[in-house]
Amino acid sequence: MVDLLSHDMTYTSDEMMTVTASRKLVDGQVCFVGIGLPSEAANLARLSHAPNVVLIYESGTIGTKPEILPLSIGDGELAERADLVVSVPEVFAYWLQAGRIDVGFLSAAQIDRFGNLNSTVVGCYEDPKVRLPGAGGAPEIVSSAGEVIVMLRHTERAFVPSVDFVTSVGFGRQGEGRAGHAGAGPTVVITDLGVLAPDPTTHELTLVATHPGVEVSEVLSHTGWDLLVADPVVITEPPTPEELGILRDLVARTKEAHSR
Amino acid sequence: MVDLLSHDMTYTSDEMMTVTASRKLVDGQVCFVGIGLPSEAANLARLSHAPNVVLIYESGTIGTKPEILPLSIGDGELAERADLVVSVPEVFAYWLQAGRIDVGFLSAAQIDRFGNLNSTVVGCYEDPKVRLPGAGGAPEIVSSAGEVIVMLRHTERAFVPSVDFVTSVGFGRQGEGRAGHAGAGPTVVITDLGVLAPDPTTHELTLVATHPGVEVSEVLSHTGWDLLVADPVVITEPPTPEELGILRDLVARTKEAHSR
Amino acid sequence: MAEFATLHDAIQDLVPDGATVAMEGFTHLIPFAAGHEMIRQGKKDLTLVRMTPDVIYDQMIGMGLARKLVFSWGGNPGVGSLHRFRDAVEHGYPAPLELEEHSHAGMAARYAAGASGLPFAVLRAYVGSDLVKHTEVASIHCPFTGEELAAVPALNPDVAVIHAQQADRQGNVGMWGITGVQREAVLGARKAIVTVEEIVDELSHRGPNNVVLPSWTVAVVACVPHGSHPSYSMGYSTRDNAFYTEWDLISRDRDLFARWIEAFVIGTEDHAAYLSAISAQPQGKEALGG
Amino acid sequence: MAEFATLHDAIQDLVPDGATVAMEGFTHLIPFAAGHEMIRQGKKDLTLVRMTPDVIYDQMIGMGLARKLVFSWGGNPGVGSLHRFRDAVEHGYPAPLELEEHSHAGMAARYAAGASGLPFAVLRAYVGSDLVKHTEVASIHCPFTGEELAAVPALNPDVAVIHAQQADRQGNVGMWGITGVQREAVLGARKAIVTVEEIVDELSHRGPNNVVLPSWTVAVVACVPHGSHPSYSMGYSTRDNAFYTEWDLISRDRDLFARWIEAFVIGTEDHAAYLSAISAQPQGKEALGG
Repeated sequence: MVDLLSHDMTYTSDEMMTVTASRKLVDGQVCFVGIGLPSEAANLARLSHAPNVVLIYESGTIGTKPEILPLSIGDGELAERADLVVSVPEVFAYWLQAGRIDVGFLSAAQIDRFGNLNSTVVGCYEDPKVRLPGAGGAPEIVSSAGEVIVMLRHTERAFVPSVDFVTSVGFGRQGEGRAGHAGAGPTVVITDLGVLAPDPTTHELTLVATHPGVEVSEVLSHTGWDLLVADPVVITEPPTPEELGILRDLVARTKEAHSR
Repeated sequence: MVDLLSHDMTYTSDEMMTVTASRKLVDGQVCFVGIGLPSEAANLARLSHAPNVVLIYESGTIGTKPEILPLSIGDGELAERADLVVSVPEVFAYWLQAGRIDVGFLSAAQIDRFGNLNSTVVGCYEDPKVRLPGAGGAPEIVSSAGEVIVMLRHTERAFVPSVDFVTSVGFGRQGEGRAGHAGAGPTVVITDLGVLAPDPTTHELTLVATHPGVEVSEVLSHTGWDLLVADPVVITEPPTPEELGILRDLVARTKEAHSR
Repeated sequence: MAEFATLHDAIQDLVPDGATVAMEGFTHLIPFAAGHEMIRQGKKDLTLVRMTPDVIYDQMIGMGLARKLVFSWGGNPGVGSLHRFRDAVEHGYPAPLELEEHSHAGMAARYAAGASGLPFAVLRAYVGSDLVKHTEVASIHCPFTGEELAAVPALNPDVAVIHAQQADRQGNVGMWGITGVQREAVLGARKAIVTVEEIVDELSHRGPNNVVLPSWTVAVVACVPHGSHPSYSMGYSTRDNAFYTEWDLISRDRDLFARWIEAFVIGTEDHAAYLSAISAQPQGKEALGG
Repeated sequence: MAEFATLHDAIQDLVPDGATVAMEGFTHLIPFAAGHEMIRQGKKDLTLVRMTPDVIYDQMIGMGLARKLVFSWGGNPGVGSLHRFRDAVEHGYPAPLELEEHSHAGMAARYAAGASGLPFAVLRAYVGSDLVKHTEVASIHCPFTGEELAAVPALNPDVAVIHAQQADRQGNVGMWGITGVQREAVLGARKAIVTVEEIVDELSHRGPNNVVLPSWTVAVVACVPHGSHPSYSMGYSTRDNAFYTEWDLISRDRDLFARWIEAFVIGTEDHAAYLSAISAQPQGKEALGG
């Protein structure tokens, strides 16, 4: 149990983002998790309201219950605390492609008006301004998972009208939708400023919530297009002392372990 | 080491067949083994002149070194004494289909003039006189293995002019050859009477050796077509005391273990 | 998450008449108890799927539970023919049996495609075999090399039934030794029933070839000790080879077969009763005056 | 049967200039020592294949060993960019680098097809992704359902290089933990080099996920303790996370990078010397006055 008094009840915008994302996971769901922000939020969910969430990492660990956050997709912590470990060809064929994943949980360098994701290049492919790491598992996670939760920090560089390269399709260049995909695609985008969701008919990302203390104007100024705003815009519930306590303990344990 | 004096130096025609077949395996070869006669001969080879032969059973045991002969393809003895055990889809895809097998070692209910094998039906498929167990792994073993050693007892019912059903292709209904197959097919057929091999040009099975005391006429009378006979026909070397000793010890160990 | 139930309830709730059922195993871990329970409940019109149908399918076919068999090798391992299977195919007794027949390579690839969520599998197989005239195999060309290969349709049974050594209290299933195509059968099926030798606090992974099926991939776990008899469960029981030999005699005779099923399956209320009946009269044939 | 050799001889004999080399690993068991040896021997015009190229490929690309990279995700795990890789792609320094880029699902399927002796693999992938405009993906239809799927060509590298925990005296290789696509890389390659932490009398299978590669599937085994540093070998070493962080600084600067390679790789005669140099000067960057 967490000792609430031991924790400062102010919180950072990253903490707000992580807590908000973790709340989107439902207990018992099977979740394919990306490293970094998604992994932090997914494990917060597992350690708080969703103890039975099944976390799958693309390195092949299934039913993963890390005590500390992994720095890399292949940390030993993931293998040692998994129900089973399978090969990478198998995790993509027997587990992701087969449609066993309820929620894909990932980040990207760029996202656009229609929820398309870019993790390949900034600029043109042949002569890029910035060469990014590349697709990894993202295109098939976004295509095959039942739905996708996207997490990234809210900046004009990240939120662009149209991504330079469609690594993973959200709703298409023109918002045409999800034909040819098993899953519903990005149903929510969680940032350090608020929450976006695609319009049910036009698929255009719409601001549906802001975090406490964040003005809608601030979100708009950090978005590279004229962002649609829901009416009313909900204010996110601030992190509870328990959520913050569990998150900070997790982060502290992680720092301590990785500094050894 | 085998105590030669403890063994009767007369031998049965089945023992002659098994010893002859075991001699065909070369040390270090990778051998995909069928249950029954082939398994007995392959293990005799492993326990005598070919200690480094790699035996693979279609149940997924690779580098199998049984101390007693398996009654079934899935005996625990096979798994306990294997270098590794893999799934059945894997043994066929990663090991047989990938072309890692030097020698396929199997039997059949019927074989014809051109080395085609039948383990499916006697009579017509829709209304069979005798329904046989079926293909199992045979079609792809005969297709993919570098070469195939066939073992079966020499009877007119087994050696037919043309098989009722081509379960596994030897050299085709008209002896047309091996187009479309990675492996060389049945390069030798070993029976309790002698040894047959396909003619290099016509692919027709030809008697190349008889076991000691077996007349060529006896082989012909047990064959359902006018069997070609090589000139000269070699006489098989009789089993050595050591071969017989090892085989009989193996069979005795096996009987003892399975009667428990 | 898997639920725990009795074998009786699992079969009653998850195996409707007419279902396509894959009871897999490669002579190890054969789910005999589950097959016997289907006979007791008088299931009908089943499509039975299995690479290596053996004595349990012989019993189910002999009792007329099956409309169709999808398979690649049907025999009594180490003994010979399946006489009830042959009687059904050769004489339509007790009922005609439709066959969908493949090679092992083809069946294994079909299960793997099913587990992968693909509609078909590609493999090098069937070249020149008469099987292609009697089963569903297509030819497909490599879009890069032009090479011609075989394609077979995926297998996605309504229900997969397997026997494993262990389940933990969360319903995670652990098995080891020869595990054949069981994992693909479970992952490719719409629902899976797993009978286990033992419920344990922690899976013991006694290997070789430790396989784990997460609880959430299994519908029901039923604890049925010696549920694989006369097959075996590595680490728990050894194969009853004498039974397989004896089955050759029992199954050759229609009446003797019927009396054996009556005495040892229909006449026993569950697997525990079957086991005591078997151990009380190991010589089933003589016991029946066969 | 695998032969035992020094890493120097294995790389010299089995890795010719111009070869297609897959050095696989999913942040665990990365064959760093083998990559360093290729740098020492000045290999040229290599096509490097790997799902997750990381620091070792950054070093090899930075030294101009590679003509082409076949990959699906290239980064410094947990840290960020590969600056030598970016410099090659963005500025052609020290030489242009041709890219053949896939998704993880595509690369994994390509390796599996290679290990299966098939010319291509079928999967559900690339739908709507711009990747299809820049890589070799074909569309293929299911001959039974008509459904359209993606096809990718098989991967069969000239040489696969992996690091494992153990080999026994017959050359059978044992590894456990996260093993990524290493088995498929070895089985799909024409030849395989395996560096191991230890030669043992019997593989200890410490699991989870015990994988065995039979001796006859491996060309050469070289015993190279800590051959995965700064990556880790479960059961033998832990990941040197500080090094990965430091690499971000070292690799940002062309000269600092060159001096680091000179001091710690080219300037060391083998992996043992590299390890003592690293442990003597853990702060490589400061040591070089960077």
